[in-house]
Amino acid sequence: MARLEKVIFIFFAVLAVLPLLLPDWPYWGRVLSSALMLSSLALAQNVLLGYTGYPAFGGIAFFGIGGYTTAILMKSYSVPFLPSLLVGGMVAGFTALIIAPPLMRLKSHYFAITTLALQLALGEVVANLEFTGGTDGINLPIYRGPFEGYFFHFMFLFLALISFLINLWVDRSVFGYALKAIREDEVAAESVGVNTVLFKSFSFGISSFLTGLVGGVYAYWITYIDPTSMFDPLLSVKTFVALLLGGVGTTIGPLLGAFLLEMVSEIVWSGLTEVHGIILGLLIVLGILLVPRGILGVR
Amino acid sequence: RLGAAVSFSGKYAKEGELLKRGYELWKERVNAKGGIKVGNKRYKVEIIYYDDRSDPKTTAKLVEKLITQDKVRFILGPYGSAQVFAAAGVVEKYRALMVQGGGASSKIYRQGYRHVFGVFNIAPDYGKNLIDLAVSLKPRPKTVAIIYEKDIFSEDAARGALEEAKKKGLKVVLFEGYPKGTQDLSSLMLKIRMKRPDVVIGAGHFKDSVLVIKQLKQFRINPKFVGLTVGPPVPAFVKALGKDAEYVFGPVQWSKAFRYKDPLFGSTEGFVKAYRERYGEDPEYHAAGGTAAALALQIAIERAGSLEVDKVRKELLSMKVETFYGVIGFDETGKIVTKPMAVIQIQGGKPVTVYPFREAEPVYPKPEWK
Amino acid sequence: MRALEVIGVEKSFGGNKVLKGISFGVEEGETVGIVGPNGSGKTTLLNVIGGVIRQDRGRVLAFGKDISSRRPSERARLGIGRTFQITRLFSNLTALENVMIALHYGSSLPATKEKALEILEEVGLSHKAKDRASSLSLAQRKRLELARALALQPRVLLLDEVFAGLNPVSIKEIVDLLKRLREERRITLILAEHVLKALFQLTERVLVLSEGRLIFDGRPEDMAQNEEVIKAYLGERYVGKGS
Amino acid sequence: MDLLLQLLLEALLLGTFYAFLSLGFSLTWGVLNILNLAYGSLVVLGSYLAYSLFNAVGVDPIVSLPISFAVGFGLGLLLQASFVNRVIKLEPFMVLILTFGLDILISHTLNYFFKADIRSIDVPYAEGSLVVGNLIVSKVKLLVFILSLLFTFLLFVFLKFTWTGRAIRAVALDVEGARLVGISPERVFALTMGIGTGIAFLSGNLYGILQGFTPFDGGFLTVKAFLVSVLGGLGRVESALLGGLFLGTMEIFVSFYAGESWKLFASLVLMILVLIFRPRGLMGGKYYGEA
Amino acid sequence: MSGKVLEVSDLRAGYGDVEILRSIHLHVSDGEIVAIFGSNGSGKSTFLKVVAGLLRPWGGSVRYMDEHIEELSPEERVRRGIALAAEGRKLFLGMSVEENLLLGSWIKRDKVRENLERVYEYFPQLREKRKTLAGDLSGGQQQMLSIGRALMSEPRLLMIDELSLGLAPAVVDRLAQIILSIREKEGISILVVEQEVSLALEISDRAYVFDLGTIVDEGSSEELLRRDSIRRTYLSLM
Ligand SMILES: Nc1ncnc2c1ncn2[C@@H]1O[C@H](COP(=O)(O)OP(=O)(O)OP(=O)(O)O)[C@@H](O)[C@H]1O
Ligand SMILES: Nc1ncnc2c1ncn2[C@@H]1O[C@H](COP(=O)(O)OP(=O)(O)OP(=O)(O)O)[C@@H](O)[C@H]1O
Ligand SMILES: [Mg+2]
Ligand SMILES: [Mg+2]
Repeated sequence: MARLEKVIFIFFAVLAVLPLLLPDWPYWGRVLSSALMLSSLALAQNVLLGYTGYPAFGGIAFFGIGGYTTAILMKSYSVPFLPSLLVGGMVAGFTALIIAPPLMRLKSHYFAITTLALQLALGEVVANLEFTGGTDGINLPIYRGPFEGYFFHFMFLFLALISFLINLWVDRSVFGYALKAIREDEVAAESVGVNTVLFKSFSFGISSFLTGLVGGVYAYWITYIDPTSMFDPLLSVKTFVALLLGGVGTTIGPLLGAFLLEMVSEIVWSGLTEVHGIILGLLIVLGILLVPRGILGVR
Repeated sequence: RLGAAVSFSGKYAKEGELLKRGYELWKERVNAKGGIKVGNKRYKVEIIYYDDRSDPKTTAKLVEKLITQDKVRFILGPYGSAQVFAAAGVVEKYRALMVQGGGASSKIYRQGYRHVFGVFNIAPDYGKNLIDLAVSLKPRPKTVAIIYEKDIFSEDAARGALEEAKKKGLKVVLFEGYPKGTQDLSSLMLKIRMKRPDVVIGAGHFKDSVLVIKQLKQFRINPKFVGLTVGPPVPAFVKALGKDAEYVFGPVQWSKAFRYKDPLFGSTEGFVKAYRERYGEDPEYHAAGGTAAALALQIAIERAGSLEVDKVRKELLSMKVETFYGVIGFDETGKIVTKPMAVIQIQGGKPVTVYPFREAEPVYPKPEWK
Repeated sequence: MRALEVIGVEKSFGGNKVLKGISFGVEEGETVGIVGPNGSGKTTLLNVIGGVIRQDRGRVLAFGKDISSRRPSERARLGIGRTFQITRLFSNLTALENVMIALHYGSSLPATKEKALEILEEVGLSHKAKDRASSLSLAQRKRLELARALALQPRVLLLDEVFAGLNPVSIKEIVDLLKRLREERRITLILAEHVLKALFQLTERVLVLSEGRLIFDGRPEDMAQNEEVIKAYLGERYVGKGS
Repeated sequence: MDLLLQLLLEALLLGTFYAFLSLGFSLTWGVLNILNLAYGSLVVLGSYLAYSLFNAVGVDPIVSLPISFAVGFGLGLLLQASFVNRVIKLEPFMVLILTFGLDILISHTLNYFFKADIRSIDVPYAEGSLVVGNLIVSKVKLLVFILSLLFTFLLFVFLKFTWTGRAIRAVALDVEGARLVGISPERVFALTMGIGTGIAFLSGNLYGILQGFTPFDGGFLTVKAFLVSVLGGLGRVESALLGGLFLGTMEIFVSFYAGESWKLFASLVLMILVLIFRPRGLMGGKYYGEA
Repeated sequence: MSGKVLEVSDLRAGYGDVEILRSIHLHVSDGEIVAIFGSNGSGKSTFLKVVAGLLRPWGGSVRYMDEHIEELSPEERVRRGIALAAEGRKLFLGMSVEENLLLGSWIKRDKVRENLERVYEYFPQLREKRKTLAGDLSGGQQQMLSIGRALMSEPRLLMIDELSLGLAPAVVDRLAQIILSIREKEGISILVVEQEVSLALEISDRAYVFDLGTIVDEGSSEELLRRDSIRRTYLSLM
């Protein structure tokens, strides 16, 4: 395992120099950015589902929160990107931290669906408010600056790296063991001294903070956001498919799953644009039936 | 090579199909003449289409794909303001160029984009024209209910109507939006039924228009004047509603009653004739808008004598040409500023122009549903 | 000092009164057995002390501190360890990891691991250290629960039917282990138990619960003579056999 | 006063349909512990079936009801045979993703064949509306209401008065336990999936009569079914009725007084609150499969 | 019929690739009570699971009433008269006590009422708690319910894992009586796993001793009770 993780660092290094090597960069830049974005999302969810056992099916709510916060700060208050992004991530993280105690009394698919409801409800709120641009959405300023063609690739690469490191830490640390205990049996975890409410809230907070950051970078990257794209259940599903495909509760699984899924859907998307939805559905169904435990699955 | 991501399915399938017809008619005509002239070479036109399923984020994705993967520099716009809005950001980001005849929301032009041009008058004009017509009729209506779909275009159009109504001294008894994709307007209908307005304005797209008429009838609501922003001029409208479509008003960007000269088709009449030959029915404004957008792009490219985005853009900014569609000229923000709109009414199953010039007298007040 | 003091604890589940005004105290280093018919409230009582269930009325004091409204995790860190009647292990983790989690306020990971191995050794489970908890047999699971509780370095240990399902050899081993712990660390033991033979080797004091009421508190010998206890719990035959 | 009555009437009509719609969903949820996110798409599939029968063969959408149920039942068995049996052993969350995949698959396949246009089944004899005093009732809604009520009642009788019902629940609680008393879980799964999908198709048929539909309506129909199940509490037909009426009433009143746009938001928030504060639904009672 | 209800020979089984049972030979005659005890983790529960059909054997034969049943599904075995009160109990925790019992008679639906009465007679506590959810029962009550439910199918061969687990002495006593009287009245064969060796030997006719997946000792209960090795390992300790 440890060796495999070294390989991942090499992989990150390769991704960092890739822009210099690949021809046809705008195209590959887009594909790689998507894959890295999905990786970050899957890794963020892995903290929560993989280690803590809570499937935040609607975790993309925090993607939306992060994205919208960043967008509104930049557009309406002309705050520069990086500070906006950071605030976006923090708003997402703190929101999660605050709602965690009541929300995380629910388990398994009750939790999953409640978070999904939250995600949809937030989408509705954003769609109905003025300062969020309503259903019209927001057009962000366009990035013009150094590394213009590479900027977002590096941003996403950075996020994926951070997420990966956090996963590594959780996998190995005392903190991570406490989370795993919660995943297995909360009553027992309490009985051996793990304050479950505290730890699971933290886990939710970290996961959502990362998700929020990804949302912020995405918003800036894609330049046009609206409620349906920022609170998109399909993105939730993609995140979890990537996660489950690669293997929940492993550090490498989410990365692997995300790249695999993104590459496959890119091929499907560009080759068979008309039927890509059908194929995507088919892939999800087959994927789960064939590798129900994920490629690197432990559970 | 040009690219377009248009709705062939979903809410805007009808309008998207018409838009494509407009593009296709233009393409065939240009290719018949040997293609677009750039410098002294002629290029055959090829248009890559994708279906955005009436979903803005799909539009954005597809436009991005057109630019990065299919290497298209010139984009013909999608249908629907939200779609245009979404596409615009992408076009701007990659410094490609889009000319569109499918989005009328004024918001598109408030982003400071430099690479997006549109041949539609902005959305508030839709509402404004309807109200202007309504107040010119005898007996003068007193109250108006305005309902709209909550999307970037319809809301804009509804606000246009609201403002104009206030200005003209109409009492607005209801001004309310409903979410995209709503299939049942019962609660709105109940409200309208209670308020008994003289005028009902519905801002939405084709599907909404059909739904509004059906439900007005179902709830036995009989205003004197029913005006819908999008739908009435589309042939499918009459097909879907039959008799119930009679006497509904609708604003148009363009009418075949216009009389202009044209570099490609000779004149408005020429365009109408070509369209009729090709598709077996009269053109309406969506198709015309498509043709006009493509035509504007063509003219700019030919004048620039180059396929460089910047040069073509300069030509677009400075152009002022008469076409079958009216005079085309853009302001700094990229919106058209040189042409009028009109209003039609369905009479005998056909849209006839009743405002600002009259092909026929408007029927008013509208008879009750039967 | 009193290790534990339970004062007037009451608990009902939807109208069904399961604990009715239970009060007793346990001295530090003392061992107390809790017995009683099935459904008399033993497990519930341990759950109230451990904090998994919140009592409706009454208080629980540990070492003089009122812990009535503390979270189970806080109580655990105050030194109240426990096992569950129906085992609750972290089933997807290995036996070793199960113990490590309870040790998690220890120092570095390698040190923790070593400590955990020691504890497994102590309960006779070191050969299963790398096995997943879910693959253990019933008795092995019980031992693991005990190991996990010990990892907390508890001052009070609540044991809910640790001997059930153990064969006599294992029972002997556990009894010896508990005796040793008591001597070495002065741990206070509270055992809810039906395997009286094992229990009586450990304790001088038995509490008998019946229908949520404390009907006896005293020496095992006296218990076997107590009419009420015989009727409610032991049954005639047990007395006949003599103990 | 008239207005209030009118609104309540609308709520009753709508709520009863929601109740019936949710029954198939809550059944498979309760019994198989499968939260079928493809449920809405199955409903829509039912709508398209009725639509096709109506347009291609001219079958009246009421006559097609038994056909819908039969086809749905068959499809349920098929689904069951092809993967539910395998999936049942997976974590519930996996199943969630799986059924979402199925949802995407169905809706996009429908989209491929029918395009995303809004279709509707027009029942000529149910056009227009009845006027009673100041109240106005659309005939279509009335028709759908009556049919929903009828089917709900039938299902109620079936579940309440048969051994099958009990077996179904036993399997939900403990598959090995069920085996140990001689019940074949596979058969129970098949039956439940069949009935559940049958109900989906039936309500799809009704939905098609009620209003226009597109291939992508599945998502929000699933949300409705879920809402009703959660609001009422799982497992009983009575709960579904309560949940349905509750949702219907709330939707009607919210959209009338706060605006159509807040309808979905209100129901979602309501659901979240109910889940957090009364996780067993308004009717109480424990969920199946929970200790 | 050979007079043997259950006959197992050279049975091997395990989980994943870990072999737990190695070459088990065991039989239960008609109307006999047979006990199994032995060290923890020796495979007793595993053995019962194999007989009930919850676990596939790797090899060897399992014959019931002279027929091979290795391939039968658990539910088919129940139908033929094999019932198991399992370790971990496998109750329907979300259903009432009574519903659990009713379902026990799934294959004998016509005789539910009689069976129910019979079980309530054996376990009056269950009658008191019949509306309670099985999940809310105390540990011992669940054990009773588990045995009661197994009885509801009128088995020919009743298997009970950990008979006295978690039961109060009075209940254990009564259970022992019940077991004997069930055999008396219904003439069925019973196979129990029991740790409390004196109890096991008291109620059984014959017994097997398991260790590390094999049978290390067997014989009539009286004989075993007298045997030194048994006394030393299992009885003298306390
Ligand atoms: N969560 C619950 N909800 C409702 N009733 C409960 C719950 N937990 C326990 N009970 C009831 O409380 C009573 C006491 O249960 P408890 O588990 O404390 O008994 P016990 O003394 O440990 O019995 P045993 O010796 O069988 O383990 C029982 O009658 C049981 O049915
Ligand atoms: N599901 C499983 N997967 C892997 N190994 C298992 C599984 N269940 C049991 N085992 C192993 O098989 C062996 C025998 O287990 P079994 O439960 O049959 O023992 P037992 O004789 O009933 O013990 P006890 O007296 O403790 O109940 C044990 O070592 C256990 O670790
Ligand atoms: Mg207990
Ligand atoms: Mg066992």
